Amino acid sequence: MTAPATHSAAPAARRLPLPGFVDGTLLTLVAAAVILWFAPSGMGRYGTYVLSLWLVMSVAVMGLNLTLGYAGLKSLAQAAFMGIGAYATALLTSKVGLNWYASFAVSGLITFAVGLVLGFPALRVKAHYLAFVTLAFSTLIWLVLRNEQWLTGGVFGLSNIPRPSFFGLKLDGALAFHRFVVVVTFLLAVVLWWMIRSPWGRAFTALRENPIRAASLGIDTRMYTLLAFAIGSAYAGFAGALYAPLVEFIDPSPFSLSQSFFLLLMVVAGGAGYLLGPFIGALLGVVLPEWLRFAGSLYLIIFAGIVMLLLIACPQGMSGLLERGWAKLTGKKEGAR
Amino acid sequence: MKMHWIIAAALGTAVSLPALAQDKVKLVDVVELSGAGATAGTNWKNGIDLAVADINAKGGILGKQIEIVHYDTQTNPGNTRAAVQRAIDEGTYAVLGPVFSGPIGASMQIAQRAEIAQLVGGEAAGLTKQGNQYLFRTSLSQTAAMPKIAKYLKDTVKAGSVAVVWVNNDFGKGGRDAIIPELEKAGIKLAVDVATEQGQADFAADAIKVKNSNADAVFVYLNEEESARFLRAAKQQGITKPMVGETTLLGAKVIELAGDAANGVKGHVGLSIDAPIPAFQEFGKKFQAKYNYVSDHNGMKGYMAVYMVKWATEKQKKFDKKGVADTLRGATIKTSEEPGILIETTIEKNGDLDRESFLAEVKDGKQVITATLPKINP
Amino acid sequence: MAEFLAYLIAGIATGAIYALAAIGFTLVWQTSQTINFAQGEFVMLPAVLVLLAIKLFGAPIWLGALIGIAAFILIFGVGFKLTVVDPMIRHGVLPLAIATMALSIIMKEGAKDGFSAEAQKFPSFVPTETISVFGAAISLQHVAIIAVAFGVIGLLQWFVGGTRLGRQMQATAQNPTVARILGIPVERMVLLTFVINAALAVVASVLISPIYLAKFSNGEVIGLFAFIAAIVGGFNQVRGALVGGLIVGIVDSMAAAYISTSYRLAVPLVLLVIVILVKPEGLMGRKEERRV
Amino acid sequence: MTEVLEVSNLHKAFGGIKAVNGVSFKVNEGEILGIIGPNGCGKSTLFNCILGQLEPTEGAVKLDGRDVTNMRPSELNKLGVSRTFQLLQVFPELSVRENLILAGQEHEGTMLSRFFGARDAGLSAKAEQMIGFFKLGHLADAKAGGLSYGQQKLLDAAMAFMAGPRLVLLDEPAGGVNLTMLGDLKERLRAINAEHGATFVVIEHNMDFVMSLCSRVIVLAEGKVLAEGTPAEVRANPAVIEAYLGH
Repeated sequence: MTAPATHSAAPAARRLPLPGFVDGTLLTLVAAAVILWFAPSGMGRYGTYVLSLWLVMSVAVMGLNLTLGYAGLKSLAQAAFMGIGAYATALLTSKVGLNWYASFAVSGLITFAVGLVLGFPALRVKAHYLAFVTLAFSTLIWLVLRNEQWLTGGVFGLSNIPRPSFFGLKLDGALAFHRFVVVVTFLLAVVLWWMIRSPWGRAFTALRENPIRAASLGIDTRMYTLLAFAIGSAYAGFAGALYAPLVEFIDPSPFSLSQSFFLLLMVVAGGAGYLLGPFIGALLGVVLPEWLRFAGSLYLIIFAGIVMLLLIACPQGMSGLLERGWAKLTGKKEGAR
Repeated sequence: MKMHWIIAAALGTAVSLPALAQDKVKLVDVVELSGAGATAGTNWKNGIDLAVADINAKGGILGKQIEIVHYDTQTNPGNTRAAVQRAIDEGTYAVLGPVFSGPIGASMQIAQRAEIAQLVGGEAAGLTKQGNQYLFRTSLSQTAAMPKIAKYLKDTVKAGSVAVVWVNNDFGKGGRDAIIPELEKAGIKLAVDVATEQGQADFAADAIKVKNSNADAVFVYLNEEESARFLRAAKQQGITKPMVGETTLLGAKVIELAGDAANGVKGHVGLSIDAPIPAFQEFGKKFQAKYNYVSDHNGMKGYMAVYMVKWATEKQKKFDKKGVADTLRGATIKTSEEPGILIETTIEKNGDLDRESFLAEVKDGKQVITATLPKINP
Repeated sequence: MAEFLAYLIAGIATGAIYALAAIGFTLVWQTSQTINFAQGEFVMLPAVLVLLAIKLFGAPIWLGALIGIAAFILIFGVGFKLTVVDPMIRHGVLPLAIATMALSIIMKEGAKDGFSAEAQKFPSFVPTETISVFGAAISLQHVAIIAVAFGVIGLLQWFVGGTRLGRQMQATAQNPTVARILGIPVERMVLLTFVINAALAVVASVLISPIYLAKFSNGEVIGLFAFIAAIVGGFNQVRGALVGGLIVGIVDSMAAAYISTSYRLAVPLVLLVIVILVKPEGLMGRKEERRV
Repeated sequence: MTEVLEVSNLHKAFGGIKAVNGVSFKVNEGEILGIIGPNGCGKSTLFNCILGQLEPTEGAVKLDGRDVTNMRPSELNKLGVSRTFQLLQVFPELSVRENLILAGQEHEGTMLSRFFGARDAGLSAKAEQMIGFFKLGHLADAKAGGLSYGQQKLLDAAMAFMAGPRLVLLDEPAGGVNLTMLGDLKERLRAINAEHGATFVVIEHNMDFVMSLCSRVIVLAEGKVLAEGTPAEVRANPAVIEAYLGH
């Protein structure tokens, strides 16, 4: 039996998503990429660096958004995964001499695989055990990065990490590399956009909203949960692969447990479960200190305070807030998810 | 389409700051004001502010007032790198800071590429071994200090074996890697090698370990607070062997925090406001008056860094960024030429310093200088 | 032997502190099914507030301690429940857990900016002498920590099991719906749990700050170890937190003694992972199974 | 007649409380079996044990003669066993259509095709049919969370049928549904049963609904089977009358 026969005369299935292929989110991504391509003109190297850093962090936050925002899992190791990606890329490009593109792929693969290995035992028990396991993992990775000096440079870090080239075109300059980051971030965002609107995305949402019901509808919750976590971790690996050549120096400190917490806060600030949320969240986390120069180190309190207020007033974060505002302005109910 | 607004806002704020005014010279200090390096960084910053106030009050450098800006690195190398880049983008005359060696290592190529002098507070041995012509220390390096410690352990303390307790960060690891070969050369046995964590609170197990090693002396190479905690834990465990340290261990902050446990601590001090040099003591009083606490060596380093820039500028008689580095390299700054340098300082070709240093001991909660060590190449 | 004993005592002393903090974890978990990521900061802050009170009002130590502790219990016992937990629990436990991360940053940075970026001395209420037991030097401070921590935990157990109020609180933690039917003032009981959590944090803070010094960043380490202790011992049991705390304290001390010091931190973490793999509900925990 | 489901000697204890205490029964292909019993008699726990949501303390569940005890719910669903829940279980953030596509997507294609393939997994037409069949046409694009209770109940049921199951376990389908919708629902269930031979097990409080829908009824009390038979037989059983009226 396939469907109730009473309505067998219904129109034939539209197998291809036709004009609906392009939606507001995709258009926003394209427009943003174009703007960011040209944005740094006249901004100086530092301004350009901050923009690039924002995008790189956005990639890590995007991954965590998949894990937390779509699949509802707390991962406390996003920064550690980013570290794995950054060290893998740094070592492969500077010590082994592999090109950046291959290193980028390897970084993603390693973090994806580690995500699977880590997630499998944890998720067998209960979803919140993932938080426990990732917490331990995060600290362990940090210790390895710090202690294994022969490989990671230990506390002294790794310097002189080369920047990639593009078909022979050197990307050593701040602007050229920024544009490269824009393109890579754009591509990664589009892949995620595609995933979220595919049946996978629907399954992720179902997992978050009601895993028990989802399982009763044949959704293999364990596999999807694991996938969400592993793909989310791979995005951290990708972010690390961009971070290393951007900063040209890495040491263990940006990959510590507190950084993982910070990334989680960025997801929530931007709006968990919104595709564009990570960009807003990372903006608050990375660029806010620039806007709050006058406040000095108070910016951390301000950032955390914003997150708390959002959680109380609007748990959907800045995206939810913007959506509400937009709905009020236009009188419409739906916003871009 | 919400992104447009955000990007526009980002553009608006990130655009470079206005060019500096004509009658001012801009100095940017990139320093650890938060994170693990906050104690050292805050001292460094205050030292700089004190020097800038002094100089501006006396008419500035070549008639120009100094405009000082501090950027917090959060003790994060990536941020440090960005901040140094920013300082250079904003047209700083020279880069001051940072203090921690890891962030220095991460950021020094940027100043080098821009051919701008960077005056740092770091002591790690490796920094000046990379042929960077624009990096200058403001204190002795670990390579210069550790042989003095080893000699002191051997000749004065007469230790046959030493326990080494170090903090597992760039500062501690660098010091540990520098002292161990020196101990070997001096024929002193390494009784036990204890790594501790930055920010570690509980040192009981480490103290027991040191006690059980039965070493003749303990070399403690930790940051300020950890030093104090270790001294307290050592006292709790009844360790009676001499505690020997380098500058930090004998610093004002450690003495304050460790209380009784600091008494009897001895070692080598690069810079100290308690040294029998009037200029040092004078500085200490000024600092105390302004900030209401006792400066450690980092405060002195920051103070001297500004005066190094001033001296070089007045020496070349113009504001030439590249010239600052060229003038400083290989120079000896005498207190008669520039009283603000506090003590005669020779800058070697690689950016290392050579100056007199001291042996000291903590007695009744005060640092007492017991001997003055001459320059290595007088 | 003397050597082992010394490590053991040191481990039990730190373990007792971790246990105090870990009990707070389990209390908050039982009443709101959430992980309080600010638990370490809860232990850090009372000492800072005490010092702040002394500094601001020029008060003598005992008065400063009183003001600081009262302020802490009011703000982070009652206030935390009313202004953070209550409005957020409506949105589910995930936002609340994340809110506690934000709270931990606010507490930490607040202590730094509002008080001091540097460590400060904290007065000890116990002499800093050492006594010798079987050749091992044992500090009176450690003895006091162990005694007070165990005393407080015993008191708590007696309160929960032996008094009417305590049993009501326990019933609320186990099943608020049933408790409400039985006429227990559930809201007040939950509030009481948070006040007890804050009080335990105060005890831990006052005990350790003379040794650890009062510093804004102290919560990071304590929070991490208390977290490990709670998981190892069992998240849903007070005695689980006690056992977990002691195990983690001893394991940490022994790791420093007999395993590489640079991987010392890894040992409790590996223990944590093993417990999760083998007995996920914790050594003393009971299995949680919910009806669908 | 062939047996689709066989439950033998199923036990489930929560601590000391025995919620299900040795229940055995069989479900024949194409029948509509009702399970009734007073509150707390273990009906929902029984369902949850059969469907792998809870681990039975003892006993076995067989589907088409194959042992499926403790099989994970999603795998059981792939074998053609579908269910609804006592409490409403739709996905409030998804539209009605999306809810239905979700309910069917795991039965189409592979993991890869669900990533690279069509967004609707080729299920738009079928979802459309379901929407029409359950008279939700005007609400296809509304968020499920915004529907009325009765409409959500219909959607909930529609989701259970989306993948064309051969065995459906319905947990109180009539609970909280108004009379008109109740009639609709009953008619829909009958239609699916008659036209596709789908087998039903229905837990229900509403006696009229059960008695008029089911061909056979099992009465549970205190975790055990109290009586079994046609609606008429059960209604006449003194033990049942005792259980329902005696308390």
